[in-house]
Amino acid sequence: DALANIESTKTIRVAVPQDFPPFGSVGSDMKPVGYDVDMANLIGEKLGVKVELVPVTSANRIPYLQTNKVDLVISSLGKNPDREKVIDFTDAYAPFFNGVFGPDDVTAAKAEDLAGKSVGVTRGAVEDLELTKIAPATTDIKRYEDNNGTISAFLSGQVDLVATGNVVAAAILARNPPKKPEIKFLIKNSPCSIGLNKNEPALLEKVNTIIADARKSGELNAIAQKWLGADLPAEF
Amino acid sequence: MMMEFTTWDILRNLLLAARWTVLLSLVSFVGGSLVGLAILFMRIGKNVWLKRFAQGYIELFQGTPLLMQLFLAFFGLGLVGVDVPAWLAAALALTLWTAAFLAEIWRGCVEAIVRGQWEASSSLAMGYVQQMRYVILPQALKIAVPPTVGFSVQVVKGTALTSIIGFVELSKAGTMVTNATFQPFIVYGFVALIYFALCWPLSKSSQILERKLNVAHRNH
Amino acid sequence: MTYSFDFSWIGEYLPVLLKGVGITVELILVGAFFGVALGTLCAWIRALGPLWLRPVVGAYVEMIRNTPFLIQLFFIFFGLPSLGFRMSELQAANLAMIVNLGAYSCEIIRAGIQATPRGQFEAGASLAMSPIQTFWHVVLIPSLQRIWPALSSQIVIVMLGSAAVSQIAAEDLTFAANFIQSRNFRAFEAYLVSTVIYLFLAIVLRQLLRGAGALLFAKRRAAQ
Amino acid sequence: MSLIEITEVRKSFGTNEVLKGINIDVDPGEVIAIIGKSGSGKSTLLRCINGLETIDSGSIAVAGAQLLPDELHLRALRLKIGMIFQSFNLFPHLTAGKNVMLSQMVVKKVPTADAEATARKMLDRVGLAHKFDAYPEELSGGQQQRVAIARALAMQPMALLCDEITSALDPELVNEVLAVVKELAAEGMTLLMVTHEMRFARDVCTRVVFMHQGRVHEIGAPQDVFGDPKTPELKQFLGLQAA
Amino acid sequence: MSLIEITEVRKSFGTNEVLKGINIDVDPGEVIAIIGKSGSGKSTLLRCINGLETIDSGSIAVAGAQLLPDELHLRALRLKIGMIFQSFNLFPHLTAGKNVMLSQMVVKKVPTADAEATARKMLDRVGLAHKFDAYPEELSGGQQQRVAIARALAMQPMALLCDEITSALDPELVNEVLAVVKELAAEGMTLLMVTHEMRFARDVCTRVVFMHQGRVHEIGAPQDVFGDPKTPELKQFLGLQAA
Ligand SMILES: Nc1ncnc2c1ncn2[C@@H]1O[C@H](COP(=O)(O)OP(=O)(O)OP(=O)(O)O)[C@@H](O)[C@H]1O
Ligand SMILES: Nc1ncnc2c1ncn2[C@@H]1O[C@H](COP(=O)(O)OP(=O)(O)OP(=O)(O)O)[C@@H](O)[C@H]1O
Ligand SMILES: [Mg+2]
Ligand SMILES: [Mg+2]
Repeated sequence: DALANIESTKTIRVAVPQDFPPFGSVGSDMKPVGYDVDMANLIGEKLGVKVELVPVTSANRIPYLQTNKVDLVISSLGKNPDREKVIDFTDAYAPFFNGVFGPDDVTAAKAEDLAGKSVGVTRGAVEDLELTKIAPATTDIKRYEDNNGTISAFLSGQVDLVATGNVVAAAILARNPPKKPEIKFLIKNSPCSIGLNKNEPALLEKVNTIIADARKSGELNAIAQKWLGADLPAEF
Repeated sequence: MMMEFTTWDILRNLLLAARWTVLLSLVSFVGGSLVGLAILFMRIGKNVWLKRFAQGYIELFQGTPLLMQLFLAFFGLGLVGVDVPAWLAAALALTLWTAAFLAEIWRGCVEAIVRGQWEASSSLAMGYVQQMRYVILPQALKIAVPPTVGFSVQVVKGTALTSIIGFVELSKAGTMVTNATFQPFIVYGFVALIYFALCWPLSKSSQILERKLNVAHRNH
Repeated sequence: MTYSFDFSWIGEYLPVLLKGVGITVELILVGAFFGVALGTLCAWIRALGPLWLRPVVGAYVEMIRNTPFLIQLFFIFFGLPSLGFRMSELQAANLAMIVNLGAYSCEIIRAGIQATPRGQFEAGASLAMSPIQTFWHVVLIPSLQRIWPALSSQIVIVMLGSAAVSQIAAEDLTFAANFIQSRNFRAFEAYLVSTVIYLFLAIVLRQLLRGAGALLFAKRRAAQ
Repeated sequence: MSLIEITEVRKSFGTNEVLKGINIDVDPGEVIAIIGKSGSGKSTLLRCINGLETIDSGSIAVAGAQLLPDELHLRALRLKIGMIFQSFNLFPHLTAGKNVMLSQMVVKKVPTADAEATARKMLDRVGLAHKFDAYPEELSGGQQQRVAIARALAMQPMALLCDEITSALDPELVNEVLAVVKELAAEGMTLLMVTHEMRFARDVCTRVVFMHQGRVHEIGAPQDVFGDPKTPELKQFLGLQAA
Repeated sequence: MSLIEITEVRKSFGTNEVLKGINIDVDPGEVIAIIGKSGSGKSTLLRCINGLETIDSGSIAVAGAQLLPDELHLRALRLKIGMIFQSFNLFPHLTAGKNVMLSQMVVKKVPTADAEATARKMLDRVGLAHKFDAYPEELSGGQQQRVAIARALAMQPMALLCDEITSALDPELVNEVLAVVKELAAEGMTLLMVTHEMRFARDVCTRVVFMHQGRVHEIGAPQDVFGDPKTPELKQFLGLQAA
């Protein structure tokens, strides 16, 4: 039982991203920072245990969980039925404000307009799952390893458009690049969940309670404000 | 919310991470040499089963991506309940991988020793182990130095793949910093430079050793 | 802990896997052919070519051999467009592999050329062949024959290294594995399957290269 | 007019002056043997004539044309003069036939069919018509050397330079190569050969050049050189040879 | 009693039968020259005696003990019989002295000091005491071959097999090696040597074996074999050699 284990060792091990700002990246001291990191700390605090952050990539985050090297994966995971067969998901802990961005001269007001265009996206991220569902068949979705690949592909003109978080796009815009990622349309807001191993009802229940409490108390909203620059949406 | 990194921050973090690159390289090279020697003996020995094993081993480790080997060493072992720490898994996988290549390189060197040396030592009543120990290996090791040093460059670059099991070595640090700064050219430029600074001396010394050896040979 | 392996997804993702295998195979075939061609050209320059070009090629070889493939790939895919050379991820992957193998095979082939007995060059010259004709008709084939095993190994190494191209969204075998596990979180199964396929490809490639060598150098023995 | 005019040729390797002013004129159809001790500069002289070494001073002219050290002139020269080496230097990856065809096709752009016809003729001339498809490693040393001769002849040179072409052969095989050379001489080919086969030099050659320490020490008809050596060096050299 | 008894020995490489039933008995102190054309099986015979090749049928006995192809018997045999090769096969990474010391120390477990003393004695015997610390590449071919002899002698063998030990040497160096062998013969060492030095065979050997196509074609005292060859093959062989 993972929860008992956490309580007895007084530590919770959490997988967090370090290549996916604003959810997880590193500070100039190479320590992880971001929405997911704050979330992990919040959970640790509520559980009254020490938090051990394990930086992961999209390729190894689930194996970390499955081999019991971490207790939770807080890595802006989106749910889908296949994934739910392998791990359990908590309630949503973060909204995902993401959209399709592109330069001025490309018009794309809705998903159908992506037909025949190339769109860069980070492989396995929520926007990848969503975009794959809604984009027309002729859309050329290019899936890069991490956020940087996606952004670089856009900036170097390898793709017409990118699908990414709006904070990321804003940060890029702030640098005033030759190619400006301006919002075209928002992808359906698909919230992120925390992942944990199957058959851990106690832990699942506990984390869900913490999330619900944090929503009510406004702590979650504070994190959203800090990292996403916006309040949690109403349905949260 | 983007982190502010100065150029110095970037370089400093990369150099700090490069320590792991160096350490992992050293570990895998030393470990790989020892295991490689063992594989070499099986490969050139007389026992058919050991020979097959060594062949299969070499085929397996030279025929699959190092990335997958690392993945399976770390998570695969975890899956069967052996909880190895990341450094051990990295050292293990890199060692086994290095060993496969070194064993092959060295086999070539042993086979380069002319048959006359085997025959002369046979006719002096030496046994197989004695021939190896006193006649063949001393000569083979000498010609093995340049290609071995040359291969160490591959080991240094191979350590980059340990990021799959959570190592923040030079390449991984580069990706992490890039994802925080979105300045791929500066970051990867530095990464390339640091790799070059690590590898080039090795390549160069391998070339120089090779040249020396050839000269020595020609003087015969 | 008990983990139950589940390969039932293979049917659903078979097209992705097959496409991945196809692209990996295409990458290695194109990469090997043009890479060895580039390597041959560079080897000629370094061993026999114009003096002023030799350091240029030398710098290229040292640069490539002493930096990771992934970084080379990034510079080609993300960097070259800023100089006006835009290419698709597949073209970039191909180019990166050619450039990479070109540098390695240059050094290997050069060793083969330098092991050519001087008499072969002199025989060519005394038959009024130009140095280039002598190189092409007389020196090259036996040189390749001398270093064929080393070259074959390097080609297999480059094939396995091609996994990195998945990072620039080229949909090779590793991309397929990553894509699959990103959808269904079956990372072990996906990586296992791709590892086995890589092993299979490596074995087949080695055999093919051996066969090509036997065909190319049939009944002919390199001098020395 | 002389076919090959060698005038005051000098050649040094570093500080080692190997040719110290060589003068020889070779008329068309002459068969000249060059003899001398090891290191006396025989090979170097032949290699200079064929442009494999550049000379330091003096001049070499073939059929009236000066030997100049640029690529174009060299190739023109080598079309006129063939060379055969002690170590055969056949191309190991080509059959005997292809060895003979290659330079015709590559240098003279002769069509394949014609090159093949010539190759068959030349191989026939050296008694190896049946070895057209054999690879060098399948041939004995004597056969390989005869292929090398056929290969040089296929370029229809005005003269042939032969550098100890039988030295690498087992005694039984020497004669088959010398027989071919003898026939060439009889047909009027101009030949300049470094050789240790004194009997052959005496029987076949029109003139013999004795080189000593980078100089032409004696030169003359075989009967004079062998029968009445003037200098003590030649006497000693011939004495050594007889031993 | 014979020291080496070779009885009906046969050996094939694939389908090529190289030894077709060889019978030779060698008495202690005999010096036997094996002569014959290239490919007649001389080297193969020596290599079989020393166990470097396994025989297909027949038997070889040394000092009464059968040669059996297992590691233990082979090593025991090789303690009794030394072998010297055409290509010297010195260990290039060891000095002359260490070359001679190595097998004593490794095989016979002789202490270093004793091995060194023996090595010095043996090198002295072949006239190379002063080259104890020289590496093979610093020695001339003749000197290398003499070190090889010293190395074999240091194992105190009952007999020595020599396979064309002077063929790789320049003519001037042949004599210094043959002088050593002659001395060994005079001291009573049993010697089996493949050689092309007919004069040496005639002067030094007790018996001469002429091999032809895998058989002992003639065998006898040197004066008989050389002075009165019985078979046309031997006559031809000797005739060729004289040419
Ligand atoms: N490429 C070279 N570089 C330096 N010295 C050379 C070179 N080629 C020849 N020599 C020197 O020139 C001298 C003459 O050499 P050459 O080969 O012409 O002699 P040779 O008369 O042909 O002797 P041999 O009968 O042994 O073939 C020798 O002292 C040799 O060492
Ligand atoms: N390892 C081998 N494998 C196959 N054939 C061999 C081998 N060694 C020798 N032979 C063949 O055996 C025959 C006899 O060879 P061997 O070396 O005994 O002759 P030899 O009398 O010593 O000749 P030489 O005077 O040239 O040394 C030759 O036809 C040779 O090709
Ligand atoms: Mg010469
Ligand atoms: Mg022999």
